[in-house]
Amino acid sequence: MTRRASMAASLVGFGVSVAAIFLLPSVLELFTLINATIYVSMAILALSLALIWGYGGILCFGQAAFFGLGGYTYAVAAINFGDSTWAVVLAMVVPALFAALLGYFMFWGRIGDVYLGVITLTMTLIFFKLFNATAGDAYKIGKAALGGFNGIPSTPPLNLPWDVGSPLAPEDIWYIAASLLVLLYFGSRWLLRTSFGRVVVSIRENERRSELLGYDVRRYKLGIFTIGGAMAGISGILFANCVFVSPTMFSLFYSAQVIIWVTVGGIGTLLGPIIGAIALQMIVAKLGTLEVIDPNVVLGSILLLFVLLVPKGLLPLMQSGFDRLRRPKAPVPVEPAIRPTATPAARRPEPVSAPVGSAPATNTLGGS
Amino acid sequence: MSSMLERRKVLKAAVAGAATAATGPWFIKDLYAADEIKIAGIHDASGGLDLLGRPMIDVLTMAVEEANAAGGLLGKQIKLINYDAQSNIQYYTQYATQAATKDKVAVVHAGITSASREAIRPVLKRFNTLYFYNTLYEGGVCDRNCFCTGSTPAQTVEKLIPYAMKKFNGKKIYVLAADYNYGQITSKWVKKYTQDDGGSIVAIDFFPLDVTDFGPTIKKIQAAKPDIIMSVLVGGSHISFYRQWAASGMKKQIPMASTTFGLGNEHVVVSPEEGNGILASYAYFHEVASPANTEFIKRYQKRFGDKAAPLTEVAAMTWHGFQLWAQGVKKAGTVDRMKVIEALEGGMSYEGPAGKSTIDSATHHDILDVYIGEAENKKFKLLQSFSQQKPADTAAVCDLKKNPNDNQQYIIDVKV
Amino acid sequence: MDLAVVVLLQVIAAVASLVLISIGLAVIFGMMRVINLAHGEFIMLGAYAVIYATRWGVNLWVAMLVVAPIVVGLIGVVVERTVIRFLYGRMIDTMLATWGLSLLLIGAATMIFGNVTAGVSAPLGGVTIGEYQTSLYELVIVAIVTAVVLALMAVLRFTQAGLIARATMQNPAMAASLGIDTSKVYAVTFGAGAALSGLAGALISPLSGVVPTMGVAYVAKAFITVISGGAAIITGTLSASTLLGSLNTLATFVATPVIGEVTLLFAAIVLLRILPQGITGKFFRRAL
Amino acid sequence: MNAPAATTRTTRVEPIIETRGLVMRFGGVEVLRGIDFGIAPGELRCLVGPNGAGKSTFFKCLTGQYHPSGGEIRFKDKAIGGLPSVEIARRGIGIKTQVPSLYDGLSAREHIWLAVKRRIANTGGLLKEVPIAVDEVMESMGIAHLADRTVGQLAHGQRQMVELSMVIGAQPDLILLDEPAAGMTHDEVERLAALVMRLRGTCSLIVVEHDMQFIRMIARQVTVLHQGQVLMEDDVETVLRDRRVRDVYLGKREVV
Repeated sequence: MTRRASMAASLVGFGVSVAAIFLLPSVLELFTLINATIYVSMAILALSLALIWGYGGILCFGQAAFFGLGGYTYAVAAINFGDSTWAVVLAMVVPALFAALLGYFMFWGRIGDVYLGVITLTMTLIFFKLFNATAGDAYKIGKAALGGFNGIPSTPPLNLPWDVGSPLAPEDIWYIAASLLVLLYFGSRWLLRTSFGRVVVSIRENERRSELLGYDVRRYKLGIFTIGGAMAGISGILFANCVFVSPTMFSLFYSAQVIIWVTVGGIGTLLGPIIGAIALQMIVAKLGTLEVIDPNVVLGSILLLFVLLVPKGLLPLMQSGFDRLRRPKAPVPVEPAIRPTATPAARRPEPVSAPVGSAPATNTLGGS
Repeated sequence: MSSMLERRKVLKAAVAGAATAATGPWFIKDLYAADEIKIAGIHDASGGLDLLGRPMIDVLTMAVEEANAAGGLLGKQIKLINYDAQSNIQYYTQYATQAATKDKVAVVHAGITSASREAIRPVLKRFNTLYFYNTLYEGGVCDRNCFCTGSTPAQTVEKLIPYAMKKFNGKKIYVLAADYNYGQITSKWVKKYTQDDGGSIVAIDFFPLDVTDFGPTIKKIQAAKPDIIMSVLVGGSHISFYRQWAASGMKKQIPMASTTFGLGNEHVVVSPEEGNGILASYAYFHEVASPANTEFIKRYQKRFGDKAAPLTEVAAMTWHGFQLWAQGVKKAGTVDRMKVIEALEGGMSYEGPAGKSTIDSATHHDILDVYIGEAENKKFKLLQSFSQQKPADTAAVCDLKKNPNDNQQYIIDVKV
Repeated sequence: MDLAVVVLLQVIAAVASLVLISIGLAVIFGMMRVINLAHGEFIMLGAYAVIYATRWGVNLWVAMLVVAPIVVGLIGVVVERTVIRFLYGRMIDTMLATWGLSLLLIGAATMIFGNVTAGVSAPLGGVTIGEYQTSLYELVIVAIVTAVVLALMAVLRFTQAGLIARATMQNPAMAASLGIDTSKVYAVTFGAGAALSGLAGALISPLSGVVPTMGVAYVAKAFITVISGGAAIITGTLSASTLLGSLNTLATFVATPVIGEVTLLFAAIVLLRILPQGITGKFFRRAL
Repeated sequence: MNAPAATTRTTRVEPIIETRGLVMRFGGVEVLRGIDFGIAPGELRCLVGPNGAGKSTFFKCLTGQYHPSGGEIRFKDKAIGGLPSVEIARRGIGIKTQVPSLYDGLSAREHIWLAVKRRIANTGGLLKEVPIAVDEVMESMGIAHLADRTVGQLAHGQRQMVELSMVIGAQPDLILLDEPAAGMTHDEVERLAALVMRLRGTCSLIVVEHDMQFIRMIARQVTVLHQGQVLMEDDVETVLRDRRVRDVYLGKREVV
């Protein structure tokens, strides 16, 4: 697509999403709207992983850690301040800071691929265990009791900035959540076009090369990791507003789900994970009420089939299908028409390791 | 999403036009909703708390069926919507929201753990939907929108501790409690009553609901050498404790009492060697030998056949809770929330399988008959009963007559 | 004094149980560089195999030591043939695919067995050590785990099958050119790993409740133990289990089970930071 | 033979890069066994040797991809042995690796952009200068027509040129080229040679190459590596005539 066409597409997309944001509350009943808000806030979580994993190449099994931290920070701060304004700010800052710390720990330790996965997963488990064990009276932050397994059910809803007297209704929270999703999506697109974003992508493509060009890979990874952490925190705030804050926010369930959404939607895209998140949540919710088949069976089968058959995910699949339709009309290009689909190397952030010993078979023999 | 909505509208219209509503798909029932009273049940039919949840669902279902067979309520049929929260607190909030905003039910009977209650109580309060919580719990809830029909520590633990100390001839108690608000607060009551009766607490250990390995704890208990073990453990995972305790041979050495053993039919799940001799105290046991209970169990077993599990306080109080609500509706002549609350506050009382329950209008808790039992070969042997116990713990902090707008759970300041 | 012995026994039991829940995953990871996130569900299936076998009248020990490993081992072979073999060399993809499989198995088990807690009673009674009582069954588990580890070592080091397996894992192309049917080796190895997971589930079943979701509690721990151990299957698992299991148990004694778990997890994180390739990435590199 | 090279030659200029007794061991295997090497600023040096002589390992030590087991590396009179790659790259060493190391999903323009942006950011220049500089580099390297093509889809020779452009676009003081002519057509090799000649003087170059045609086109001084040591060092014709060199290296290949 040319730059102008993609610009036009963005504008159309933007227009449609704005229209949807304002139309939905008038057509949906309250319950459905609340659910839609949950879907949208989870889509922001998917977007955060799309950045970290899909563009930063950092396999994070612990997106739930930032998500949960965001939720808890918001709840604790809002209860203490009474006003949600600074709570929102804090709930982005705390997960971001934590991501920065964890990132510093990992990237400066030169920890790569699977090991990143293990450490982020472990971190999430630690949070889960710790927050689950805070039921006692001793675990209070200011006025807010952490509540252990029970969580913090009485989290105050968002209010108008610096106006405690105006708590927002579920409709208002919908507007906020949906606008944030649109904003963060276009923000992410912008981010990836900045020089920072381009370097991040280059690192995913070939970390060694960027290093040999003189880029301090660790800093860029840390940057995108921190941004992703803050974004997951935002998702946590919204979740706290439409469900409630409890240790399950740190559970494997959310970490797993978000990875599934990104995989199914298309790693290395921004829109794909958003679509994946919303579509899969709707499917699972539908199946849950039908009670015919266990939602886990569906979710598991979808992930399995996608990894085996559609490893690039839904969006790239649709795009290449679209391109193939358009192709005959376009002037035939001079070069052999290798589509990105044929270069699986670009798909996964880290070069994958083969069974022991078989990996670098060809190239090392050629003289050193 | 909007296309789904579109389809639903189209279907609604089509079905309405054809007037074949009776055979229409499930989502069209809204159409003739006016003829029936909808109520919701939210319990755990699966997951770690299923042992507690399923009898509650069965009993609630049976209560509605019997009411409908007897002509319904205010001349309308009652439609019960059962939600399975899958032992996941998040589903409680979700389903409570759904019941209140989508189904627009008249009352919600819901919740097993105190965590689940505290998750849905604010939701139902916000959406003005009446709430019945029918499980025994740690006490202290003060909310005019909520009726708590189960027993609280002042009714049971207060009796159980001196009984156990006397029977087992010991004063040092080691407490194992589930790590959430029920376990935290109940263990305080255990401490208070132990000290009131001249005993002492050796240690209180808390366990998250997913802990299954009690090996180190069992060694710790041995090192502490208590006279009595007090179990405030909850749910499927914690059953491992009774198993591992017996397997280590400790069961013969140190006797045990519990505020929860048997409530989820733990005594049926574990073997007699693992369960026999454990003391417990509830407002109802399956073995209560009143004619009302015998008759009730007969109907229950007839209805559910092989699936019929032994009934416990949570099931019986679900029954009592529904009956109390139904009486309130009849008295008010409407399902309107405030009118029903006012009717119930007039000292409404029901006599059923668990004896007589009377609503204490100041606390919205029940005045109950209480029993102490001992596990024996997958049943309970009743040792003593206490009639018409008041919810003194909650009454000490909550007076909804004076403060009708009160809305919180008091963490009762136990003097220890 | 007695207490010290009892604590030591408890530590040994904890280490053994960590080895038990990790060894199946370690075999598959060490030999094939595949991280099987459906490992927890293999454990769960092993536990259910015991529940059903005993219900049908099979002796408990036969059910635990024979039926469960065979059943789960066969399931493992099927999984390898239908899923894993398409993904060799794509570590992240195998993780995702087995994660999908894990969800699928949890869901299927929920539909088939119901989401209810089942269980069998622990066999054997207690033994007395001075003033203390401990479960004889725990000691039996330690013995079984020791036997399994020794047997595994012997198979890998001294048998022809072990040699073929090691050769294939080291250099599949070379092994294939020597006439070894590598795909068969992979299938058998995966099956063997699954069988070990099944055995773990079987031995755990009398100690904890059996539910479709029980695997989740084990997979993360096993995953962390195996990665902390590094590439060497037996040495890695043993050393990581010893370190993490001891820390966990001691912290549980001193504080609470939660602190015990958290200590284990923190230790693993710090370990991986210091030794990014796991313990055997740095030490005992030539070990099995 | 073991005397510090280059510096003893005609000029007494400080070498831009110099190694003394550089040793690299992998487990028990010593791949570099005490290499003394150096080149003057602006010099172009060819490095030849049979497979396994240690050429790529040597480059990896120079660029910080390997931490030398022993010996010293000095660049612009500062010790750089064991520094991380980033730091070395920032001090002005660029490398084109043996197997093209590219970003397969990015366009050629993005490749050059990454190189130029690093250089301009390093020298405190303005980011808005970057696009202009990128165009200049692509123009001068003759790859402007590839600018928007995804590099993963390019032919091998084109990929070599993109990587080379990237290295040159960063304007390092020392460029290491590891088999730049491999897989190129004859025309491409000639263009490459012309390019290398053009670079001479603006920066220092070390070129590893097997293609003797190419070496003859560009080189004056040649260093021969053999079994991790410097076998000899002299002008290209002398080296190619040397019997030892023929024995260890040329005899095995039918290049000359």
